[in-house]
Amino acid sequence: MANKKSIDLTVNIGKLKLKNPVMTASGTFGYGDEYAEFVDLNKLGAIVVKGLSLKPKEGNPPPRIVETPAGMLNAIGLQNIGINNFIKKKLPFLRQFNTPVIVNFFGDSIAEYVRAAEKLSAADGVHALEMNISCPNKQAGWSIFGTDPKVTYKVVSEVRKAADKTLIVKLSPNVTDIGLMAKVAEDAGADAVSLINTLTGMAIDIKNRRPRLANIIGGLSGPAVRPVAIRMVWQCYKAVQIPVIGMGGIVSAEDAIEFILAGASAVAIGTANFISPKITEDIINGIESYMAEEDIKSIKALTGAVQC
Amino acid sequence: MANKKSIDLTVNIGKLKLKNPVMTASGTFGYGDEYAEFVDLNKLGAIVVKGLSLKPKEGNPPPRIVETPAGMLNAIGLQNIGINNFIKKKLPFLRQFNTPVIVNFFGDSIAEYVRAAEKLSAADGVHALEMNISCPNKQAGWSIFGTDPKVTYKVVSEVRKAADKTLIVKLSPNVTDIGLMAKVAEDAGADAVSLINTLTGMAIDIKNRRPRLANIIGGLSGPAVRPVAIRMVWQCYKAVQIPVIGMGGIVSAEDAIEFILAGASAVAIGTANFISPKITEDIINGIESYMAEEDIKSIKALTGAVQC
Amino acid sequence: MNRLFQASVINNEKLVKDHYLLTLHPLEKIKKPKPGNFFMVAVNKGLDPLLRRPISIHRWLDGDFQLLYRVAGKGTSILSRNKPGDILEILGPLGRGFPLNIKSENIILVAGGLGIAPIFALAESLAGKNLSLFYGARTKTEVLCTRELNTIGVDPVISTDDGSLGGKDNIVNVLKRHVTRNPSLVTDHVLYACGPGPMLKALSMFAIKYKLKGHIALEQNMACGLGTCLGCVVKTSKGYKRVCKEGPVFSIEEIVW
Amino acid sequence: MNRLFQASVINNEKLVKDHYLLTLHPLEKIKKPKPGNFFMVAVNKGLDPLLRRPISIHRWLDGDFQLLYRVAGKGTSILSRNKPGDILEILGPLGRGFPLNIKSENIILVAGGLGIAPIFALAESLAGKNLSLFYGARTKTEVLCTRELNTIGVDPVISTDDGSLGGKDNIVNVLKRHVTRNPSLVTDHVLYACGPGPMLKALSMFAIKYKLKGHIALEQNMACGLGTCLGCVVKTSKGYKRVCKEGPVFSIEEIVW
Ligand SMILES: Cc1cc2nc3c(=O)[nH]c(=O)nc-3n(C[C@H](O)[C@H](O)[C@H](O)COP(=O)(O)OP(=O)(O)OC[C@H]3O[C@@H](n4cnc5c(N)ncnc54)[C@H](O)[C@@H]3O)c2cc1C
Ligand SMILES: Cc1cc2nc3c(=O)[nH]c(=O)nc-3n(C[C@H](O)[C@H](O)[C@H](O)COP(=O)(O)OP(=O)(O)OC[C@H]3O[C@@H](n4cnc5c(N)ncnc54)[C@H](O)[C@@H]3O)c2cc1C
Ligand SMILES: Cc1cc2nc3c(=O)[nH]c(=O)nc-3n(C[C@H](O)[C@H](O)[C@H](O)COP(=O)(O)O)c2cc1C
Ligand SMILES: Cc1cc2nc3c(=O)[nH]c(=O)nc-3n(C[C@H](O)[C@H](O)[C@H](O)COP(=O)(O)O)c2cc1C
Ligand code: FES
Ligand code: FES
Repeated sequence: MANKKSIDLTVNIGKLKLKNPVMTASGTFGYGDEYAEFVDLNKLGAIVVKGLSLKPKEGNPPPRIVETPAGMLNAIGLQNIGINNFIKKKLPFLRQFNTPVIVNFFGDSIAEYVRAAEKLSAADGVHALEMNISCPNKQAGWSIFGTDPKVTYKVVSEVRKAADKTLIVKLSPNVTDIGLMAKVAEDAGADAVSLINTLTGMAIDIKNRRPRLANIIGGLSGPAVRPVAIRMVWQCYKAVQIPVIGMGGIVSAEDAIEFILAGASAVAIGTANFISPKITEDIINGIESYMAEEDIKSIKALTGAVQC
Repeated sequence: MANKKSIDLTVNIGKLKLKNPVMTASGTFGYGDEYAEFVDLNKLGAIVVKGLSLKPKEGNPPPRIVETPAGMLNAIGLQNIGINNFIKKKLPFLRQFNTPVIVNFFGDSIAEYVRAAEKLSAADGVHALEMNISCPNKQAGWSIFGTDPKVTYKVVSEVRKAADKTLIVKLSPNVTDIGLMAKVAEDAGADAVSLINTLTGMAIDIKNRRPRLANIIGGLSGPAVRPVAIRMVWQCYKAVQIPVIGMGGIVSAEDAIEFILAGASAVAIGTANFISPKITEDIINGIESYMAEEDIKSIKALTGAVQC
Repeated sequence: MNRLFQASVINNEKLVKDHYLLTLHPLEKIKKPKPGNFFMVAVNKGLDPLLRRPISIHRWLDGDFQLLYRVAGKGTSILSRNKPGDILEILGPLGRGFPLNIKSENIILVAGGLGIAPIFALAESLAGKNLSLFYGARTKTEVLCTRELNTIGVDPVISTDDGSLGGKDNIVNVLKRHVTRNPSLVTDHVLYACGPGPMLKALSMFAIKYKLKGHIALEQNMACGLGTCLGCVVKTSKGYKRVCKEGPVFSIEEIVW
Repeated sequence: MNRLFQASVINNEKLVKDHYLLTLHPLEKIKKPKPGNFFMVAVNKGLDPLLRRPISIHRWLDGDFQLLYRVAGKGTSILSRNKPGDILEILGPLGRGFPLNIKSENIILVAGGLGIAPIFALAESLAGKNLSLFYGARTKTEVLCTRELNTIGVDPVISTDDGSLGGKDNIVNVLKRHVTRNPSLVTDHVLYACGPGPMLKALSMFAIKYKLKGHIALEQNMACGLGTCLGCVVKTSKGYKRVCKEGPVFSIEEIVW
């Protein structure tokens, strides 16, 4: 059994060096402040904040969430305080910790993506950008930035030019060939890809015969989606050279290790934060214990180590 | 409250008239015989048998199944006794019941699909065909019949020419645009589409660092996938004029009604048969009770009745 | 004082069909909840149901506390099977409670169904003031806590949907009739209410008409309970606000129905 | 006689850490199981875990019956929390049991760990014949049923992985040594075994070498238990066979390891 002290949990994502592979998933950890009471934010690999846009967004009408078997649907509608407010009101708090802050962002058009990336690149205390491409592209007649490879290539390469910080592209799982989408992001200059974002789903209340979400459809997350997420991480790991950040239904250290074995260099914890607000720290400790027991010196050795 | 006697549960799928909308999902009800002990087969809307090919198939090595949160992965590998053996050994038993028998089938090439459809069209006691297009297409370099619209159009239209019986095309959910795939099937001559087949997934044993399935990847089914299935049924209902048969995670009458409201004319029960072998009958009774309580005369009135 | 704590079940008493009173003993010191605060209770360790269930503080017993709940579905049904000695993992107290620091001595309380759970806590905190409680329920047996209310000197006006106790009417109409007959009932009064959405809406319309100030406790589907998922919003005159964080108690005039 | 039935828990006794003996009373008449048959037990009504758990018949008590199980994960852990009076929904008996109608009077039984569960049932059915039981376990405390075995006149040769009872060796090696010293031990003998895969494999190699005929009970992940999902196959000389239907008992020579 390895001495816990000698275990190397660090991982590299682009120019970032994380002290361990456990990050928070965007939209499930707010802007970090609410969780400081439950988790030592200094212990986290990285904090990924709620998706931001240039202007504040109101989001969708309620109901916005509904529970499903071993999962949940959400249709928050990307409600956020806007990049400027984030920089002014939330970033100072986050700068106190020596944990990288990764800002998830999105736009309605390529121009908006680029402007957002520029602003965030200039902001002190933002360590990396994660671009959420699961948004409708208003210009191209509501095709989705994340499902049409040509549009994906274009928006990622434009953002790449505008952003000198580490750029992570967050992939939508609602596609036929996820490996292709990862390759497109890599070719367009991404430093890493992260996945999965939510699977599109729907639920209907049979009493009033209406959708359970005001927005009709929403995004499925939680343990229910884990097998799909693991499969996609494995496919992306084989398709690209850049690091893959895995997420989708992680609720334990064992789940996190499953993603790492499938090919993830780092993992993100989403819905599980709602189950237990201190779960991220528990998972970090659990990974360390697993490595001690299995006598693994460096977490990097586990990435993609599944034997097929 | 409506009198149960006056409730009309019949639905039409192509030339078929079913006495109620509840069918079995292929691969989860064997060839019907094992369940006769638990369910009155005469009560079912239709029996859909395990997927058949021209020649018997051995299937994948074990382990072939693994449980996941509110779901399961399977990689049976389409093991089956072959169409000839089915006609000789299993069909005589099924002919005793006045319940339509729908044969699920597949091939490795378009020619095989067509030959299989011809054979089944000629078989007395086979009432409809369900073609499973979630199989790799060996000719076109392992693209999948069910994910490339052009290939889908070609294989469905060829089968259509060869089959005069009601033809159902079973769609794969592992695509970017399920509505498009349904439309392609309709244009190629399908009488109905059924969905969803399983979502591709994977699970890894972190102790031995191997995939939990010998086949590495498998198909996810069960309640976990239901929100995705409901969304896809709703999308297909809007995309095509032909009936949609909905399935994916139904374990109760409430779930079945959710699918019908989303746009399904009929539903199929899969993984739930493993939870309880008499669940199909329970679900039929439950639908009837719901209709009596809600004073709905005909189940047809519920199809697509969700108010968005 | 951690807001994520374990508590052992002292008692999980079935009061009447589907209605339970759960008495809990926290295994560590917790923050004293205010009336209107709630807890997110993990009903089991598995993944079905996945999320915690929000339940209001019903009664604070000097460190121990009580929740009053109705079996509404899967989660509360599992909760109802807890036995003395079982351990629950709980997050809370959460949210913004009813404002207690008010000048008015005359308080109207309105509770619909399980809305009595937090309203009782509030009544206990405001004991000493002039409290008029209007309490509606579906049927006689579901009128709860009447003995405890009497103990703190509150004698509720009751109505039931089936007329088995009190008038056969909804409680908002009852209040309206009282006020129509005697408008001074509402001058210099403050209103507090909790109950089903339609009741709160009707009550709010009424209160606005009579320029009656007050606060209502709302419900919404919740995931985190901490303000991070943005799942539990309601529409207010200042945009969407989170029931778990800015609420569950809102002033009557700010809600956009 | 329905093979889908409810049974009430008479007792769910913890024998030793993680090992339980569950005594059940079917609420309707069920088919009498044969040694080697199994039941698919629904451990709860929720969706997590989703599937039933296969457990072998351990003992038939004139209508009531017993299951002997080890807490291996989530499902068996939930099962272990059942109390007298709780109701379980069960499917079975299922599968093909051990062939009992055999000419030989000399039987070698081999049990590894929880393999004793069905092997005990078998020993009880074959009582009267000349039974030699080789029984391996991880440690002394996990050697179960010794009193009951003595009652039916079986005096097992025991070995444990840690040497805390019997020899410190795996039980197949123990059997091998017995036979090497005294080859007549296996002439005209029939072998029956149940236990972990690696043990059964080693035992099968040995049996084939010594031309010892016999049967082994296998395990495999299962979904339906009825032969329909084709999930539980093992490789045999005649292709894949289903553990739940053609098995769980197979003749030693047909399995392809
Ligand atoms: C701040 C707050 C305080 C509450 N206090 C109490 C209380 O003191 N006592 C009490 O009995 N109940 C209270 N509730 C309601 C309680 O949370 C729900 O009844 C419970 O979550 C239902 O869970 P379930 O699994 O039993 O039912 P489910 O199967 O989840 O649902 C059953 C029905 O309840 C509805 N429902 C589900 N979750 C919620 C929710 N979070 N809020 C409202 N409706 C929901 C569903 O839409 C469905 O119609 C409170 C809710 C909130 C938001
Ligand atoms: C025909 C048959 C008879 C059995 N009889 C008994 C018995 O009498 N007593 C007893 O204690 N156990 C018996 N088992 C094994 C028992 O079914 C498993 O231990 C149980 O299903 C584990 O469920 P779990 O949820 O507790 O563990 P899980 O969390 O599901 O799994 C824990 C571990 O057990 C393995 N496992 C899961 N399911 C099975 C399975 N179906 N078969 C084998 N391994 C599995 C998993 O891969 C994992 O390594 C039998 C299995 C079969 C197939
Ligand atoms: C309530 C909620 C809000 C989310 N908001 C965002 C977001 O703003 N940007 C984004 O890229 N992903 C968002 N996600 C997706 C998560 O970051 C994550 O990709 C997904 O939930 C899968 O992980 P999980 O199963 O661990 O939750 C959100 C998810 C949830 C549940
Ligand atoms: C064990 C198993 C075997 C299956 N075999 C087939 C098959 O042969 N052909 C087919 O079209 N679908 C097959 N399916 C898919 C089901 O018919 C169904 O589409 C899917 O499982 C979703 O429904 P469910 O969640 O109710 O199981 C199989 C599913 C399972 C679980
Ligand atoms: S429940 Fe998550 S913000 Fe309120
Ligand atoms: S468990 Fe389904 S065939 Fe054996």
